[in-house]
Amino acid sequence: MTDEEQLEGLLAMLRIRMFEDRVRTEFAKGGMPGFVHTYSGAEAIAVGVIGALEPADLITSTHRGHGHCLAKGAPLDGIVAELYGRETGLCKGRGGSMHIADFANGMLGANAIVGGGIALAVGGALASQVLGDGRVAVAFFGDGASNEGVFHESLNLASIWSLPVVFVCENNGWAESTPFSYASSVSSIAERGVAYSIPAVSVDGTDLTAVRAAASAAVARARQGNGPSLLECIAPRREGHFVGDPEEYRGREQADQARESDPIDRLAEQLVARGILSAEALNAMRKDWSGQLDRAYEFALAGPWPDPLDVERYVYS
Amino acid sequence: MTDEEQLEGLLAMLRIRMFEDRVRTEFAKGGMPGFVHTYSGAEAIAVGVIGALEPADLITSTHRGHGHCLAKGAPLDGIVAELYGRETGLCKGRGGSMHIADFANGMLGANAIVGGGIALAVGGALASQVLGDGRVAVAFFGDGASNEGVFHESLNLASIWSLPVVFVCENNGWAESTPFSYASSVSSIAERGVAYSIPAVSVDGTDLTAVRAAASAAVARARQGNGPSLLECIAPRREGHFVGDPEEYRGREQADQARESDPIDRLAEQLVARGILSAEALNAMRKDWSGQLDRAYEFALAGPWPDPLDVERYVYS
Amino acid sequence: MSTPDEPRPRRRREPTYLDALTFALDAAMDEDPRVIVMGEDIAGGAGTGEPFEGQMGGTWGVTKGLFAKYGPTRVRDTPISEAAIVGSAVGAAMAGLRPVVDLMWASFAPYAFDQIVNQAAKARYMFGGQAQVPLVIRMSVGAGLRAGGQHSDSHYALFAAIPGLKVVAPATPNDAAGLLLSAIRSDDPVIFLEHMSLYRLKGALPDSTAGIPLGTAEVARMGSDLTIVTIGASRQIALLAATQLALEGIEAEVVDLRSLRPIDWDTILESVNRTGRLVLVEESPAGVTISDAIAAEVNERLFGRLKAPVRRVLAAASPVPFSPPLEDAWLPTAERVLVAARLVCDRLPAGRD
Amino acid sequence: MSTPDEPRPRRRREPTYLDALTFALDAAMDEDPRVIVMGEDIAGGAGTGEPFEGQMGGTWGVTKGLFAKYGPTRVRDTPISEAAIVGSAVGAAMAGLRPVVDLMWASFAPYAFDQIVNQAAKARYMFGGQAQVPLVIRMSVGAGLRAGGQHSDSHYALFAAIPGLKVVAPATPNDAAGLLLSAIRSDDPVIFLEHMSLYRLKGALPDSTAGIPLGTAEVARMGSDLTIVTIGASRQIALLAATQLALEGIEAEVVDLRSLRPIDWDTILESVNRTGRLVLVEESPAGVTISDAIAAEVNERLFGRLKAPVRRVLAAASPVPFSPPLEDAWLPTAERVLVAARLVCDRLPAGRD
Ligand SMILES: Cc1ncc(C[n+]2csc(CCOP(=O)(O)OP(=O)(O)O)c2C)c(N)n1
Ligand SMILES: Cc1ncc(C[n+]2csc(CCOP(=O)(O)OP(=O)(O)O)c2C)c(N)n1
Ligand SMILES: [Mg+2]
Ligand SMILES: [Mg+2]
Repeated sequence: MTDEEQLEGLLAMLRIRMFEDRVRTEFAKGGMPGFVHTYSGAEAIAVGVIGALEPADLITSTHRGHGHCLAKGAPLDGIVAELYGRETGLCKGRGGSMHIADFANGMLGANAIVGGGIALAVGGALASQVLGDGRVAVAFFGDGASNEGVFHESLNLASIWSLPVVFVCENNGWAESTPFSYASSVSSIAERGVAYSIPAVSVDGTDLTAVRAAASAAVARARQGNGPSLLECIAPRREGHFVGDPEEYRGREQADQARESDPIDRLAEQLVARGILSAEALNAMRKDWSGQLDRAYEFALAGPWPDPLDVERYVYS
Repeated sequence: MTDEEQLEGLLAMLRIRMFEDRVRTEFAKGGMPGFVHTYSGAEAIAVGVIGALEPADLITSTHRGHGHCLAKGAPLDGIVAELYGRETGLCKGRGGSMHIADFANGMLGANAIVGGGIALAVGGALASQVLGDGRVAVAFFGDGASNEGVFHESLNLASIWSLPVVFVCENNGWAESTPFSYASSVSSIAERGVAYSIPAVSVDGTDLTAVRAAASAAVARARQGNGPSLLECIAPRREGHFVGDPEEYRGREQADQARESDPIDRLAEQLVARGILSAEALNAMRKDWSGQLDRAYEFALAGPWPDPLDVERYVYS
Repeated sequence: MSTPDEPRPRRRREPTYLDALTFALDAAMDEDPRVIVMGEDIAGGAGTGEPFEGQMGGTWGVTKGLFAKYGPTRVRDTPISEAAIVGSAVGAAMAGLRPVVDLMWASFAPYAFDQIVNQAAKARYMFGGQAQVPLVIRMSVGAGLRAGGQHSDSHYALFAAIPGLKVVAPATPNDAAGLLLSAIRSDDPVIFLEHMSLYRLKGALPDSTAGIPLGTAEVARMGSDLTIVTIGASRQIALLAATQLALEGIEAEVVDLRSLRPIDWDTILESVNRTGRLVLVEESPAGVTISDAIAAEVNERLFGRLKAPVRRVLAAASPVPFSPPLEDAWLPTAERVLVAARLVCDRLPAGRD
Repeated sequence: MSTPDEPRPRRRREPTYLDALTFALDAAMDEDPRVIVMGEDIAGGAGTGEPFEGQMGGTWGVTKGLFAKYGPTRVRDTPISEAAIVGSAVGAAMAGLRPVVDLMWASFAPYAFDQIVNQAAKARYMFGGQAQVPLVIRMSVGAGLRAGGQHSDSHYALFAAIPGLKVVAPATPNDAAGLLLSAIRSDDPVIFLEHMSLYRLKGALPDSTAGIPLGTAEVARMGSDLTIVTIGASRQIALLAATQLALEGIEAEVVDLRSLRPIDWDTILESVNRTGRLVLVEESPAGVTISDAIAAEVNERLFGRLKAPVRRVLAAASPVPFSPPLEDAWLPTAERVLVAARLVCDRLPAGRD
């Protein structure tokens, strides 16, 4: 990554983090309906992988979709309005946090079904192969999701058809209250690549440049018609499973450990040390984004509610 | 295997083969309802694996379940009567060939859903672990079934729980009209063991002694509480997918190749060569079994049909 | 599973329901390069590159010839992976294709239920209209082949209970072709249910590839004394029964539902309003059925105008048994339709239905 | 997903529906060593061996305390593998255990539909009575939490359409305990549907662990002017509506179905025969519902004896929307029950229902 790309990446990660911090605050205040899962700590994965994509490329996401959405270029206003269930939201308020989507930017939806997006991405890659339009599809999913049967079927299918898809496992060590080490028969998801003859690597998911490098290689491979890759990105879960999670199932120690390696601090420190970024510039970035967030919340909260009479709209075309 | 065990094994295989030959004949005549899939060519797998089990052990089977049933000790009369849909059948005529079962002998059912029996066997092993009764469970399934998601979930679960189960993949190179080499991302199912930290071996499924040796090791491992194993047995499909299959999807060559290595001829020749078996003894075996088959068909065809008024019986306990 | 033992009659003088499906697939693939077909064994001998590759054309031969004409990119044999087949088809539909999936038998569909219920059916709604899912999922349904419990379900009610799905069940070659064309052109996911007892049924194909609008029932026979509403293969047994009833002086109107979701209420209500009597015939196990939904609605909308209680001729409340006498008892039959019709027309003391 | 943000009220003076479930599980595990519980996150911190292992006790805390009491052999956290969870539970049930599976939310059940529909429900029948499948599958159902399309289904009709399954939906703490005990003791697979809006409902627990027979409805309120049949949480809104109706001079009898398969026809028919009027309340999307099946049967059996058309108060014919005003419009409400009841009792000109 060039210095400029790194700066851009830092900014993109910062945006996600600040977005989530704000969501957490607003959620705690009440008024934001439903359930919210934050992406904090995994920012380098969305930013690193999506940074390796073209705008026309496709991604599918998880219940933890804010980061993917922002990184893929979804409009902030539409995201926030969606979290508030407004007609002005990206999904016209029908989806909410767990089903946020931005088809215009190739983001084919968060998915509140664990593993739900994996086969969809294979389908995106299939469309690309049939239409010959060169698009690459990326499936983001968690370590927990890799124990769903559809993971297996999807990787096998993508492999035999040599589809242009990258499977990105965000391994945060936990599936809700269940440790990865308990639920999975392997010590690393990348070990499963061999069962599909799919090249697989495991990288530090808090290291933007490492993620980006691995993603670029996988995307290039897909784009060249050489088939799928499996990319495991390890980024310990810093927070509760969802906003408000009492985390009775792990000790302070586990949570604290997860905070040790922060993708943003880490990159910011490097860039500052290398003289590429100043503390002032960083602050200015924060301030600017903070203002944008303010305006997005204003936009969202001023937005109209959907009309209850429209409850059966959008079921069919 | 001792000589005696080999002789027994030969007899068991011969019985399955002759049973199926007879089924094919009777089916062609008409009168046997439904669909029938034969086990011909795979006899060494059922006999080798089940020979390594105790009577109380459990097996789950496939749409190709006659061999497993016979090898597990199911009564011949009940099998034949079941194929004819009689009240005297093992399943009182409710199941037929694709759903034949013999719970009294630990045969938890053929399964007309590809992959349907895999998780059931894991459950059998779970019961054994919870009850501490030392039973081992075996899941038989095809190469095609290993592409079902439930294969993945089952192996992962059995691995993390260290369950006493043996996964036996009967790789006959085809899933209906689809070659294994096309549908699977690996060149051998055993390569998938590593994705579950399950020891896996691939053996010649037409070689009774090889199957039996590998099965004994896997069963012992399970019985000792050391967890599951994956055993791939390769035995090319000699016949059409089902009785009556026109096999438009493969050439004569493919079908002929599959016949080259016959588990029964092979063992019989060895035993004859080693002087353990005489041609006369072999003929006597055939004749005896042939007589038993005659009587079973008589029994079956003389059996009463289920009463139509009982159509809603056995839905609930 | 498999095909029945007799050789497949292909392209006879008078076309069959199977021919109609092939005709529609071919026409749709010909007119739109985004249409692909995928499923287990729809080509056969996949990847061998041998002359026999693609010769099989699916369990019933419906996709026969398509591999040779459209090649392996658009006619795709799959592994036995129902979840990934449907899931990837949903994703492909979102990304610009119009996939036609062959799931073989409806009994296998539960493996793909997440993809059908949570993904295909909900995507458009949850995403506020952003997603289109132009996807057809074809399946063989129905009992009667002695195929036993795990190969004989129709699952009509399960599919029809899901908002976001369109569900059709054609009962004639003409409808098979016309509805399949419309299903492929629809921007919504369509479950396409083909009863196995109809595959060899002969009849004219449509003159054009215009298609038949989804959501419309068809009056298969006009009559003034009672209305019989049918689903899929039940049309045939109802017509049989109607012929007998006519001899008894009862003129039955037979309405073939064709579209199980949405339902063509206008046609049903108009007919029952006229006849005042209704019998429903559906090969679904008694319990929760589409016929129940129709009976409930008709009773509500035409309250006080019915001359007799609505009767439902359903399958038994059990899985499908293998044994022939049991399976025959399980199925709705023309005989049972007759009994119900006579009852509804007061021609018979109430007895066993 | 997750628990709501407020801390869980446990073991207050008056027990809740959640407490009732814990009570029943504990009693069943205590009385029979073959009972095990398994599912995602039912213990928490699995395999850590730390003091916090088992502290979570499931999304709603129902299994809290069981891990400490019965240990990891009988209280088993699973990977996210719904098919293998249910499939292995079916196999375990066949092999002598009595597993109680927690599938979390009914919206996740489609992943396990093969195991539910093709294995659990059919085994006993297909194998001619050889197999017993003493299995309970618990799930949270229901909308109203702003959880959106993939976490809010109840799937009542899907489950109730499957012969071989027993399906229950308790609506009070007493029923939650009594029905869960009976479900665990049943030799058939039971789908156990817990509406999330009921979890914090308070009420007395049964005096004994005798259980409540599956297949029985309960008259939750007696009345002579009309019958309201409810499913799950609809009981609460119907009771609310009944209170208001009483003020208007209409005495509604509220029959809580409790058992969705099999259905207690005697209780329903006796009540409607007496009142002559029926309203059904069910949180299922309009289309094919259990209420349709009941309306169809009642109309047939009580033909000519009904004083007004049967009305159904159902959810909208769509997936569950996230946005609060839409979700509120989607749900059946006491207000809509009132309107239907007044209509049925002729107290109101026909208007929007
Ligand atoms: C099919 C399904 N099963 C269970 C759940 C409940 N659930 C939501 S998130 C989650 C954990 C997912 O773990 P992982 O895939 O590792 O993602 P993470 O939350 O750690 O990012 C679970 C069990 C669900 N939403 N869908
Ligand atoms: C879920 C499901 N999908 C498809 C089928 C149709 N089918 C029956 S057998 C079969 C091939 C199975 O192949 P394999 O597992 O290798 O077993 P084999 O027949 O070769 O012994 C198929 C596709 C089915 N019965 N169940
Ligand atoms: Mg995780
Ligand atoms: Mg095979």
